[in-house]
Formats: sequence, structure tokens, C-alpha cells
Amino acid sequence: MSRDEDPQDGGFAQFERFLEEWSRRDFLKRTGGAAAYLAFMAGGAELLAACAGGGTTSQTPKKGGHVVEGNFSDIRTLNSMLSSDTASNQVIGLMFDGLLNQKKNGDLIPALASKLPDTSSDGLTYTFKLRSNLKFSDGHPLTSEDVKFTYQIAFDPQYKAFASPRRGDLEKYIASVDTPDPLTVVIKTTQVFAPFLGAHAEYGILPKHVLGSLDGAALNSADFNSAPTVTNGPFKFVKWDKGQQVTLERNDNYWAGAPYLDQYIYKVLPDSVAVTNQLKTGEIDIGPVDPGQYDALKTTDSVVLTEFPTPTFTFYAYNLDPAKPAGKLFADKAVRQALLFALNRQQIVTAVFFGHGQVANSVEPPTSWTYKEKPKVLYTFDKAMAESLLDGAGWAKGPDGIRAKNGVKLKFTMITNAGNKQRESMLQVMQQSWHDIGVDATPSLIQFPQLVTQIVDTRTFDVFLVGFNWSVDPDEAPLYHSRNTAPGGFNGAFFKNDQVDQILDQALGTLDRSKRKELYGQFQDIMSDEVPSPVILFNTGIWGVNKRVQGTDFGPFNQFQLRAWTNKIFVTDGK
Amino acid sequence: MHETSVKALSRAWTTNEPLVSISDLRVWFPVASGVMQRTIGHVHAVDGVDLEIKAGETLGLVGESGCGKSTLGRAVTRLLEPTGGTVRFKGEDITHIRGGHLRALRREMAMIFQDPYASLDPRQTVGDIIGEPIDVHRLAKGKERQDRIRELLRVVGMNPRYADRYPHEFSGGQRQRIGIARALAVEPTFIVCDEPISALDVSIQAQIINLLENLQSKFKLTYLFIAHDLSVVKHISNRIAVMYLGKVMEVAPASQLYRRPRHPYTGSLMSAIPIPDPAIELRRERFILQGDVASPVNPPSGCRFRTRCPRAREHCAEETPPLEAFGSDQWAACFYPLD
Amino acid sequence: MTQPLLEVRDLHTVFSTKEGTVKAVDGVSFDLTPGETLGIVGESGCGKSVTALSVMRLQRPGKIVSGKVMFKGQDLTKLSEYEMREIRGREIAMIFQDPMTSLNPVFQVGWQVGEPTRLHHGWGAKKALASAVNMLSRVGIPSAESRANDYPHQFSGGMRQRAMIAMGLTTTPQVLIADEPTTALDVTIQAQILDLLRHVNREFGTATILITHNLGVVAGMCERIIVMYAGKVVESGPTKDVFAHPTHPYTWSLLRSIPRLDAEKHEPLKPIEGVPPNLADLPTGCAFHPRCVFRVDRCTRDVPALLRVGESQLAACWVTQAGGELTGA
Amino acid sequence: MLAKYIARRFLASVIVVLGVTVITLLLMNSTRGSYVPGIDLNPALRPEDIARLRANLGLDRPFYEWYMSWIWAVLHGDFGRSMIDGSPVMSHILDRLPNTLELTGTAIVIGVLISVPLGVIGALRRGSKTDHVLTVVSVAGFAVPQFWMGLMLILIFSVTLQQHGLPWLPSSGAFSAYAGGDILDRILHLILPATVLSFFYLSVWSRFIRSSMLEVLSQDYIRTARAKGMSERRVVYLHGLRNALIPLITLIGLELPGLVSGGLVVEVVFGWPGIGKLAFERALQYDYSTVMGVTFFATLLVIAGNLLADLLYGVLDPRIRYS
Amino acid sequence: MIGPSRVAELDVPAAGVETGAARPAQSYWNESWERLRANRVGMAAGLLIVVFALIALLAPLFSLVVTHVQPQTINLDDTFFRPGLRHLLGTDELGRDTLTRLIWGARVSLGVAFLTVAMSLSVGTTVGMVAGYYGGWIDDVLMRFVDMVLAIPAIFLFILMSILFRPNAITLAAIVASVGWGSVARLVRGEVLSVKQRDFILATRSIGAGDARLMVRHLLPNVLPVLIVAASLGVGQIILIEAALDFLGLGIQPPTPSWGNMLTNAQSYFFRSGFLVAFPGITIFITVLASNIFGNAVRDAFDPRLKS
Repeated sequence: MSRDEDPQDGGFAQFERFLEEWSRRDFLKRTGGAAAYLAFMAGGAELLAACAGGGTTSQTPKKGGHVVEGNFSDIRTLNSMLSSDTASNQVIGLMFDGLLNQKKNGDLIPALASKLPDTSSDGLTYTFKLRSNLKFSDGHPLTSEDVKFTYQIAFDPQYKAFASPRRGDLEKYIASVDTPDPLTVVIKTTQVFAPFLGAHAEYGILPKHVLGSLDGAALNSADFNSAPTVTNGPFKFVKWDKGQQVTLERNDNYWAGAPYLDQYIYKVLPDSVAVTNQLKTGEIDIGPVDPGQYDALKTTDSVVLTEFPTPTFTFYAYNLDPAKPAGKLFADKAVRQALLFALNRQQIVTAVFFGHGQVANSVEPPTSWTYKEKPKVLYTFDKAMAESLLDGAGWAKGPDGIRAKNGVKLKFTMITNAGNKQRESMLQVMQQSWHDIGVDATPSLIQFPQLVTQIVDTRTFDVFLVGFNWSVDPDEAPLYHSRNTAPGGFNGAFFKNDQVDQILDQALGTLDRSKRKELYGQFQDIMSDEVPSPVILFNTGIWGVNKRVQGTDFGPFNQFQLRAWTNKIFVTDGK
Repeated sequence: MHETSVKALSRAWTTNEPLVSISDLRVWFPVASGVMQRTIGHVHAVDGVDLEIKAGETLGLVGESGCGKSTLGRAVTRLLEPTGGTVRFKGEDITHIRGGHLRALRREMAMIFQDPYASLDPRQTVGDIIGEPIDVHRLAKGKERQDRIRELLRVVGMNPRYADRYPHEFSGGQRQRIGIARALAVEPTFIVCDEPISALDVSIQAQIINLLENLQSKFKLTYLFIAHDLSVVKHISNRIAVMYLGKVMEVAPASQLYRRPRHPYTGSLMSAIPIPDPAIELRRERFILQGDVASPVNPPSGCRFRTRCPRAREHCAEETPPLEAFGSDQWAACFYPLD
Repeated sequence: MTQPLLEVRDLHTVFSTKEGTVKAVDGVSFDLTPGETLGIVGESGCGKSVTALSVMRLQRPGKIVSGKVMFKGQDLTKLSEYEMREIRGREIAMIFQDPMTSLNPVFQVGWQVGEPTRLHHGWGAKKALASAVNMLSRVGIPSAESRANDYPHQFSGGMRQRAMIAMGLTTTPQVLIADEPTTALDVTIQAQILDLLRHVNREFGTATILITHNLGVVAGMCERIIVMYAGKVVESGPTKDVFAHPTHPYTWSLLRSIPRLDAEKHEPLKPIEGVPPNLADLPTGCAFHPRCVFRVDRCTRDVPALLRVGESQLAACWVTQAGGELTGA
Repeated sequence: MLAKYIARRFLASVIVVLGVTVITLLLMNSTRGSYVPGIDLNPALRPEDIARLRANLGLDRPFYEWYMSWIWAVLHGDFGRSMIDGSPVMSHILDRLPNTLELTGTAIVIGVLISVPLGVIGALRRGSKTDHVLTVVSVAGFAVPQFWMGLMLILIFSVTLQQHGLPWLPSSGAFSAYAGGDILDRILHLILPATVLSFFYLSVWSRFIRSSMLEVLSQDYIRTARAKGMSERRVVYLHGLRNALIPLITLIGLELPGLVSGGLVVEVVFGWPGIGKLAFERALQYDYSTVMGVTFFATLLVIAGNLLADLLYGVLDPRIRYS
Repeated sequence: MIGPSRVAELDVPAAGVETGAARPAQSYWNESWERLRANRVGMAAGLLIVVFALIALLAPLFSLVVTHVQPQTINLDDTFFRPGLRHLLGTDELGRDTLTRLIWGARVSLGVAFLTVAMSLSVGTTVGMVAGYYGGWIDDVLMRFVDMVLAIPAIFLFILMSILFRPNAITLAAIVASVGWGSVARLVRGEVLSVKQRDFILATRSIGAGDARLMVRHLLPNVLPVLIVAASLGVGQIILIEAALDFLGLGIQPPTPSWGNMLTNAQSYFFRSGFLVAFPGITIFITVLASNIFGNAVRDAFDPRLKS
């Protein structure tokens, strides 16, 4: 899929979350992203939900009690069609279900829909059947009209004033949403688009009987956005103490069965150190754990740690735009390869992420069904290889130890955002590693808005280092399709390869999984050879859960939202 | 070089004329108030004063605090720009001169201040303080400048070696001598002495008074001697002007003023001053004024003194008494003068 | 002779400074008889104020190292702080030089004037205020009732000094110590305050110690005066005798150095040359000898004691004690 | 007179407020680049999405136009809506204000309650051992980085105490996430942040009181008070302290703007949902309307603080008259 | 006219030449210095600052001779070393030598502090002096501007400016000074207004001195003690502000070490290595403490009126 073909929202939300974190001050080393141990992954994804919390299965669920989840991202809105950040999506997910949901391994499962939709033979029409007797928390029935309304406000020109971040995509792909009967929703798309369901079928459905009377502008500022009176998910809204927490309570009308918990609280914390501290003190029950804090929590008896590979990763990109000075340095792929050979990525994972991550062999994450363990070129730490590649490409060491070719020194600047501890460290390791082979790379930390501008707008950089997160769909067009070299596009490396463009387009328009797998295999081979923006590592997701909490089931694709198991969480101490 | 500037100022002036003549001089300070800081009134610090100072004489100026005597002194030396009226120095109107002209005037006039602690810059050496006028007017440089500073110190009765010391190392009397040396450094013809001894110890006052008298005769100086202590003023002055609330109440030769004051205020002022002689004090008729001085923001109508005056009548509130001559050399502004 | 009300004997008060111990009051003795007005004259730093403060035991941070202050049969220097508080403001009242700063700016004048009676007589606020108003009007504050509610800054300088005097008188003390009460005031106001003090002295029979540097003021106010120089009494006696025939060169020179309003002809002043000595570094012998025109050899060596010279005066001077005359141009 | 005085001060402040908002906006505008608040860098957004959102936020207009309409709305009591979350800026401020007041207010009260006696003791026992100890403590208190102290307190009083099974203090937020909010709970949450903040005030103010007290005790009216025969306690606490406290009022009044930036570090460390934290987070996200709203509000606080200090000064010190 | 010849004729009363002032010439500065020297604790604190400053200046030498590593030298095999012989104060998460980083950090932290003080003082003094001396509308305009600068919550300025200028030691100093000069200007203006009242200013004008001379020769030296006190007390405060900005992510960016960002970096490794938090924390504390003590000593020495 391409940049235009939005991958599933969750994926990019995760990415946005990173960006958001960049802009925070951060001695709390944010995890850059990336995946880990294959063995763990293999078993982990198939574990039973009840086991994931680490407790024993012999516990019988009991009604009552509460759970506090802590995180260091504040939420912005509680309207599913306005939200574009992970924290908001996470809280919205506790209150609103979409048509579909997904398992932790990314498999789609029905939610408000009674089963996965029927797809027309041309691949353009999806027909959803809703579960019967769906109710909002106020008892009002939830029908296909509510579904239609939810999609309408984000793509119907009539609601143009409604500032939904989904409008661009929905306008492009949705031809119509029809409701032949109260339980049936027919979505016609404008083109075959493989990730459509994963990306657009999971938006929380909004109550038309509450919001239907508002126009686009009024929807932007509706009270509902910060205090949704009516929900359809496991929990109902109680209150939002801005800057501190959102309190939710059980929705007895939940279609999948009312949750065991009386209350679910999302609490905003200052930073990842605070998350660790409060997991220790029991002030919070659930929280994401920074790799640097792993050992500190491991010894805490009351907390169980869960770790699994994720499609989150850290990569750096060369500026290949021939119009830019750096474009000339990096035009020769030998240089790009040499620089990657010179990096001891395993050492980075061990030192910077304390081993919580996996060195990447491919641009596809190990969590993907398209992952190719051994693409065309494999990069291990090999200084000699790096030096010989550079020598071969005509970059000879000068008297100062820095390589040069035709009077141009192999000298450039690497940028990342200020405040991300791990990225700061990585840049320094890169500087030293590359200096060892006669390359003069200077690290430079800049504030987030500048970084954004430089990467996607002006493309005034030599090398940048950022993190990213893929969704369950293997499409990687946003980073690598030449279409996205246009201003605003995310192909900051300015990577243009006709063959790659063709493969990515073809794979997006194909619904056949095996065909796609083959195409993405070719894609990975090419990318391993071209290395326009090498991935350093895939992160693991680490969650700390208090022993008293049972029923959590974290995995690569349901860490923050799309947690189909929230109504199954219970507490053993009844508090 | 300074010759030219002196000449420029004194072109039309002959020694027969008064050195300084002040006519209808007014200095008002605005009192602001209200939302826009509008000026709602004025402190009538000096409010229509006419005086003449003859070359070589000492004119004493007495009055209680707040009567405007210091303001008058500063207006005459153009440290303040008058609100109205004129000041002539050597026949030239200096009321509003500026720039180089004013600088030239600064060489003709000097000032000695009341507080010898506040009037010397504590961060400068004595030599720098005295040398500053020399530098400002480029009168001398290098060794010549040093010599001049030493001479000035000797002139005021101080050890020339003190030039590199700081004011705080000296007693009040010594500091006042330094202040006098600074005033002399520009070689002035006219010096305004603003309460030069009132901050000094009793036993030191006479030293300074004698020094001032001595210098006057040596350098042919003209003094405007401002003080609240009538005994001192009477001792040092040829003539005395008595001020009350911004106006001159009486002008007379010093001895005449004591012997025969015409203005009731002068009379009560005389009577209030204790004389260090029990024999006289015990017999003295006391003439104690009641109440306090009125506000200079809203001075009383007519005669300023009428609110405290035992002789005041209705007429005094209606009209301001002008200065009228009593004999050849005495003037008083009173409708019902003392005999 | 009547029994003295207050007897000060050989009082020594010292201050510790960086330059050493300063003997601010160095063996001062005097008596105060009931109803009299005693003047203490001297230049700034001569110890006259510290003497008064020592009598009140308010000389801090100075220390009274020896001597007695006998008041109604008890030695004030031996009293406990608590007992001393009973004397202060009740038996002996004190007013100070600067009426601007001697009143607490944040309290109403009536409240402050009434405070001594609340402290010493245990009067309630109402009664104390009423007596304060009464006293304010007796010291000549017009419409005292309303002015009692004013704050000190709303009073003129003269009125403030009147209020200070009223404050001293509310408890009808037997001694009033007035420390330079008119120095900060204009002459016409000074005349008013001096008049008031005379009046108080007559009406209340309060014995007054008047401290001043102004010889003219004591000349008209006091029966007896004490002249101090460098922490010591150098001369004392009936005012008229001291003025007529000073027996200490300091007094003698001082009288000649000040211009007199009644001087008939212009004669040059006879200044006392030099400066008052640094108390931390006194000259040997008589402290005045470096400035003294009559000094003899002995003056530079030995400190003269305060002894009777002539009929009624005491002087600390080798010259006059030996029968010398103070004359000269 | 007083009303006039306030009115004049108010008019003078208008210029300051306008200037402050202009400076803030100029700075924000010149540093923003192509960054659109609230959108971050979401590849799901198409250029037309971004253009629409930009227009929606009014950012397609020149900044002076934006400013004019903003200030116009503000003059009509409308602070606009946050560019990040669409909630009214005023509601953001009002949501956080009570928390900030609670924290800063407590810290100021504790600061005053402790610093005044310490300062007085220091002044009375000047040069004594007690005085030296107090001096050292206060100078040291002034030398500890606030955030460091906060983190240390969390480690000691929350984490470590809890690990040893001892009673411990909560480390973040203004109340317990679950079933919190009663007074005891809020007080428990207040202890650590208020300690850090008041420690700072305390260090400054106790020194201030000490020197102010020393100066007052050397005044003539203190001698007058002693000469009246009153006890030293009465002299110090009635006649002395009353005067010494007056300048402290100014200092405290000047702390009002500290609501926004003074407690910021403490709020961030302790996750205290106050205005400072809001301002900080929103400034980093270029939430123009919120930043401008908070700036406006903060500037008003500065002015109000100064005015309040002056007025209180007038109440306590009768010498001050407004003219 | 007074010439040497005429003066010689003058009869100078012999006794008028007073003996006093037996001590050697004592300027205000000398006296203050004497007082300062007498304050042993204050001098020790000042000495400490000087030593730190020297160490900071000689940081490259230390790297070369003592620790043999650069502050940025990474050794991923030697992370989280405890203090010992190989690394006197241990190493951090990238195996960088803590002592080396502290020494180089001193360059930044002290450098920023001194530079900020210098900038705030020079701008603030100029503005305050001009405003206070000329008064009137000049005063109004300048002080309204100062009001504005001081009314903006400083944190906004810091955030926005740290984005506008990438923080390095010099820009960070400029950023902090952009707020700091305002209070200096107020301070100086107040002092100028009070000095202006004193008679010696009038006296200097009465002998014909111009504005420039009055400001440079008379006002400045008389305002200087206040400035010196403000400067010596300011250094410690700016080190703290710098650390707080580092904490908020607005300060000096790694890999350049500053005490503040070292401390901030170390927070997340507290459980792993307490030393990483302790050393920069203690260094900041000691330096700021020393600077405050020295500042107080300077204040006592230069302004005996305030001496406690």
C-alpha cells in the first residue's frame, strides 16, 4: 500500500505517538521501537488471553473492583472520528467499539458486526451484518444508521467543516455507505484496497441519536468530544480530570457481556520513570515499561512483566535527493551499504535498549507474515567490508583520516529530535562507528517541529534518525514509494525506485495473501540491496501488570487500543 | 580660553550693576494625579521672587524648611530651569540658556552643598572630585592638573597629600572643605552656598564660616548664602532676604534686620532663635508663632504668612502685599509692618 | 538642697566595635533634683545620648560596665529586665530626636500615645484612648479627638513631637528625658516645643533632662547644665555661671566659636581647630588637649578629674583646677 | 482615589498585556515552520487534509490577522478553542486553576508560616549558632535543583518506603486515581510537591524576613517602644513584625505569576495537573490559542499580583496613599 | 583667578590641616575587598568557584593527562562502571567517563552562567541607566518594555526561543539573559533613581559635567556594587535555571555534557547506578551553594548596610 493508502489507523497512531513523545522532554528514554526474540513471538501470539497477565488460569473471574492504567501521554479528545493520537484512541477504545476488532496477532475479528464482512467478487463492496440487540449505554438501540452517521461525518461533503483527520482517506476510498436495513451496512469503495478493513473498519461508532442534530462545525466543539454521555463499548464515561485522569465505569449494556470491573481509570503520569515508580507502589496497575526500567521492575514481586516483539522500529535515512548536497554523497549504494556494515547494531540493542529489541534483517518487521528472515543482502557488523566498499567506491582516506572523493569529504550531519534518550545515544554510537572507518558524521539534536519540517517539507538534512511503527498490513509505501517524495510525503529519504513503486502498487491492489507475500518478498530483497533508510532494530513491547489484575492479553497489535479483552479483565482482591 | 567665555557673558555688564538680578522668578513643580497622571496642581516652591545680588557682597537667604530657598539657589545657578521670570547674570538673561552657553556659565558660578556626605561621590578620590571641573572645562592636564588640585586643597586648608584618599575617610568639616575646593576649581565669581554648615558639628562650623569669609576676600567672591540659622546668616551676610512659602518677605542689611525687623515673620523668627546667654534668654520677650507652615501646593491667598500672623487682618487675605521700601536699604512685604 | 531624684554615679558604658572597645560613657556622674531641668550639652558622639539611654538601660548593643543609677533608692543597673520595664515609660519617660521615625508608622497616633497606660496601668483600649486624647489636647494638638485616629505620617513634625511628649506624659512620670527634641525641627516650631516643655515642667512638675548640642536652647531652658566631651563630663554647674564664666576650655571655646544673633559688630569667629576625637582612639591625657589653646604639659599625660572650680562649678581641667584663668582673644 | 488608582494601573497594563501577546505570537509564528498544531506528522493525512485543518485553525491567514481576530474575541470574553483538542481554552485554564491554586497556595502558606518565625529567630539571635544553622539551611535550600529534590523525595517517600512496607506518600497527581478526591487524599498528594515548592519559598523568605526584621529592629520607633517599658516579645511581634512583614507582602504578590511558571518544574515532576504543566505541554505542541490564552491569563496575573501587592501594602502601611 | 602664585599668598591656618586619616588611602573597593577577605567561608566558596572555573578552562588538558578520554568517547563494553581506579567516578550508560564529562560539563554550566550574567548585566545596566537617568517618556517606554519581558511567563520564552535557536552554550545564555536583563534593568533603574537624588550628582552638574560623564563616571561606579552583588548571586541561580531547562528538554543538547543534562539523563538509570545521579547532583549543589555563599559574602562586603 502507499502513503495514500492509509494503513490501519493503529499503526500510524503508534507512529504519531512517537512523534508526540519526541516533543516531550525526555530523560525518560522512550523506546524507539523494534522487535525481539523469535521464540518469544512464536509462542506469545498464540497464548490464551487469561494467561497473558501472568496469573494462573485457576483464578475465577469476579465482578467488582477497579484497574488504573498509567501512561505518560495525555489524551486530547474522546471523539473517535477526531482522534489521531494513541492515548486518545486508547481511551476511546475502552468506550467505543467499531465494526471489527483485531486479535493481538493482527487477525481481524468481528465486534459490532456479527461476523467478518462479505466482500464482493470485484473486491469493491463490503457488506457488514450487525449483531442483533446492540445497545448504547443509555439503552438506545445501535443500528446501521449510527454506523452510516459515523462514516458520513468524516467523508460526506455535507460535514466538510468537521475537522476529522480521516476525511482525506475516507473521501478517496469510500464511494457510499448504505443501510438497507437496521442491521446491514454496505460500504462501497472506489478501488480495490487491501488494507481497507484493517484501516477503516475499526472506528468507534458514534450515537446518531445524540449527535445527529449537529452540523460539521458544531461537531468540532460538541461537549460530547470531551464528555461522551453515551457509549457502546465495555465502559461508560464518568469524568475527565484534565491533565490527570479519565475515569470510566462498567457499561452493563455491552454486547460482549458487561466487564467484571466497576471502574477503569486511565491516569496520566509525568514520564516513564513515574510509570515504573507507580507500578512499584501499586498506584497504577498497568503500564508500559521502558527497556531501561525493565530490570528495576523485574525484582518487584507485585508486578508481572510481559514482553513481545512489535512492528515498532528505529531507522535512519540518507538524503538521496540529488538536488541536495548529501544526495551526491549517498547516491552510490556502496556508500550506503558500507555505512550500515560499519554499525554494530547488536551492540546498540544490548547497550542502548538493554537487549530489549531485535536487530533488523529486513525492512518488514519480524511480526509480519511477509517477513523475510534472509533477504538478498544480510548486514552483520563488518568493518573490513565497510572499508573495502568505500575504497572500491573511490573514497580514499585523507591525511586527517577522513575519506574524500574528488575533493569532497565524506562528511555529513545526522539529526534527530532532542529529548529522546535512546536516539541521542544511537547517534553518538553511529558517529563513533563511522569515524572508525573514516567518515565524519556530526550528531545534531533539534526540536520536534523543526525535525518535522526538515524531514517532510524542506528535506534539508543529510541523515535523520527516527522511529516508526507498522500496522498489521505489510504495506510500506509511505516510506518507500516515490509518490511520497512530494512535499508533505513521508518518503523523506527521497528514495525513487520504479521497481519498488510497481511492486508496492501491485501488492496494494491484491487481496490474495500468497500473491502479496511473494511481492513483499521481492520488495525486501530490493530494499536490502538499496538500503535507502536502514532499520537498526525492531523494539519489543513491555508491559507491567500488577499481580492482582488478571485477564490482560497484550500483543504486538493490541497494545494500546483494539484490546478485545478489556471486558475480561478482573481483579483478584476485589478492590 | 576661558577668558573668551567670561567675556561673552559679561560684554554689556559693568560692576555697578547687580551681579545677579532675579525678577519675578517662579519655580513650580507639578503634582500629578488621576487616571492619566494629569497635573492637578503645583508646588509653588518659588513664587515670584525679586532679588538683586551685588558683586562682592554676601546675600543671606533665610527661611524655614520648605520655604523655597534651596530651590531659588538652584534656579539661579540653572540647576533647575525656572517656570517663569528671569535670572540675569552680569546683565545677561541666563534663564533659558543651553549647551555651550550654559557650560560657560558653569565656570562663573559654583555651588556648595549642605550635606558633605551626600555631595561628594563616594567612589571618587578627593583628587578626582576636585579635578573633575578642571577636566570638564579642560583647564589643565597632567602635572599641571595635579598641581592645581594640590593648590586647591591647600587653599581650603587641607593637606595636599590627601588627593588620593576617599571622602569617607574624612570628617564632615574636611569634606565640606573638599566641596569648597571643588567649587573653587572653576574659578567662579559667584558661589551659592546652600546650607554649607548646618550638617556640621558646632565646633567645626566656625572653621568653615571663617574659611568662606577668608576665600571671599581673597578671591573677590560673591555669595548667595542660604541657611536656616539666622545667627550664622547674620554673621556672614551683608544683606539678608527672608523667605516664607516661596516668597521674599523682607530684605535688609544684616544688622538692620536684627535691630529693626519690619515684617512680623522676621520678628517672630528672630524671637524664636535662642541666644546662648542665659541672662538674655531669661529676659527675652517670646513671640511664639502658632501652627505650622501652610502647604506650598495651595498657598494661602494674599499674604502667605497671614495664617500664622498675629497681626493679620482681613485685607491680608485679599491682596498680596508687595515689597515696600523702608528707608534706603530695607524692604518688607507687609500691610501692617512692625515699627 | 533637696534629695536628688536620680543619681548617676561613675557610669561607664562601652561598645565593642571592630576598631576596639569604645568608651561611649566614661565615668559620668550627675544628679537630677525633682522638678528641675538639667541640660546635657555636647557635640555629636560625645556620649550624651548614650548616657540617657544607659539610664533607661536601652543602651544596647552597648554594655554598662560599671557605675550606679540610683532612682528612688534603687540602683537601676541592678534591676532585672522585668523590673526595669516597670520603670521605663512609667517612672522615666523618654522622647527622641527625630519625631518622624520615633513613632511607629503603622499604628494610629492615639493608640501609640495610649500604649504606656495600657502597659503600666492595665487600662482597657477605650480608657487608654480617652486619656491619650486628653493628653494630646493638653500638649496643644487641635481637635485631638479626631487627630488621634490619624497615622504619624499625617502629622507635621511639630505635632509628632507633641505626640511624643504626650506619650511620655500619660503615665505622669517623674523624669522626662528629652534627647535632642528640637534638632529636627524648624526654629519657629522649636520655639513651640521648647515652650511646651517649659509648660510641662511647670504643670506636671516633671524633672527633665534636656539633651542638646544647641547652647542657645539650654541657655533658655535649664537651671543647670552638664557639658560633655568624648564620653566624659568636662564641666557642670548652674547655667548662668557656666555661660558667664566657663571653667573648661572646651566650654569656653565653644561659646566663642558660635555666631550670636545679638552680636553688635562683625567680629571673626574663633573656631575650635581640629576635629572631635575618635572614641576608639582617644588621645592620652585630657581628650580635649589637642584642640585646647590653654593646654599645659600635664594635659597630654594625665586625665583630669571633675573637680570643683570656683563657687558652683565643676570642671575637669588641669589649668582651671590649678587656678588658671580662661582668657584670650 | 483608590478606584482611580486601580483604573490608571489597569490602563497602563493594557499596553503590557498587548505587548506580551504580540511578542509571544511573533515568537511562536517565527519558530513554527510548517508545523500544524494537533496534527503532528500523520502520514494518514493528505495535503488537502492539512490545508483544511490549517484553514480551520486560521493558520492560513497572516499572523497579524489571526491576532486581530483573536484579540477581538478575547475582548469579548472568548479565549477560543485549543488547536490540539478543540476544547475551550478557558475551560482548560479553569480546570487547572484550582489545582495550581491548591499547590501554590499551600506552598505559600507553609512558606510564610515557617519562614516568618525562622526569619525572626535569625534576626533576634543574630550571629548565634541557631542563626548560622538557619542561614546554612536557607542557602542550601536555595542551591538544590527543584526537580532533583522532587525526584529524590519520590524515591524516598514513595518508592522506598512502600518497598519496606512502611506508610508512603503518593508521587503524582492531585488525588488518588481510584476513589480519591476527599480532603485527606488530596492532602496526602499535596505533601511532596508542596514540600519542594515551599522549601524554595522558605529559603528565600526566611532570609528576607530576617534582614527586614533586622532593619526594622534598628529603627527609632523600636527604641520608642522599648522606652515605653514593654516586653521584648511585644516589641518584636507587635511593633517590629508588623513593619517587617509589609515588604514580604510585595514578595508574595509577585509570586502570583509564579502560578504559571514558578511551580512549573514541580508540576511536571509530580504530574500535578496545573496551569504550568498545561502551558509547558501546549507550548511544545504549538497550541497557539491555548498558549496565547495562558499567556494572556498569566500576564493578567502578573499585573493583578503587582496591584494586589501594592494595595495590600497600602492597607498594611498607612503611609502609602494612592495618587 | 586662582594661580599657584596667588595661592601662596593665602594664609592657611596651620591647625586647619587636620591630621586624621592616618590609615593608607582606602577606596571603597579596597575596603570592600578587605571585608570580603575577612569572610573566610565566603572566600573559600569563591575560591571553589575559581577552582571549578579553572578546571573547566583546562578541561582538554584533563582529558589528555588525567582521564585519557574525551567526554564523548563511547565504550559500549564499559557501561555503568562503578567508581574505581579505571574510571574514578565510573561511567554512564554509553560507557563514557563520568569525571571527564563532569569536567567538560563545568565548561558549559559555568560558561552559560557567566555568559548569561554578563549579557543580562550589560543590557540591563544600559537600559536601566538610560531609563533612570533620563526619566520622562524614555523611562516610560523602556520600563513598559521591561514590564512586558518580565510579564511573559519565562517558560514560554525559553521554549519558543530554544526552538528558534538550537541551544548551545552561547544561545542558551542569550535565551536566559533575554529574560534576566529585565530584572537587572529594574534594579539598576531603581538604584540610579536613588543615586540621582544625591547631592553629588547635582554638584557634578553644577560644575558643568554632561550626561555621558555623569552616567559613566558617577552613576555607573555607584551602581556597580549592586551589579557585583547581583552578578555573584546570579551565577548560582543561572546554573539552577540551566539545569531546570535541561530537565525540561530545552537546554544544552547531548552529547555535549552539561551538569544539568547529565543529571537529567541519569534519572532513568537511578536504580541501575545511583552514582550517575549523585555526582552531577552533588556538583550542582556544591557549585550553587558556593556561589550563593560567595554572593552573600560579596553582598555583605559591598553593602555593609545590608550586612546581616
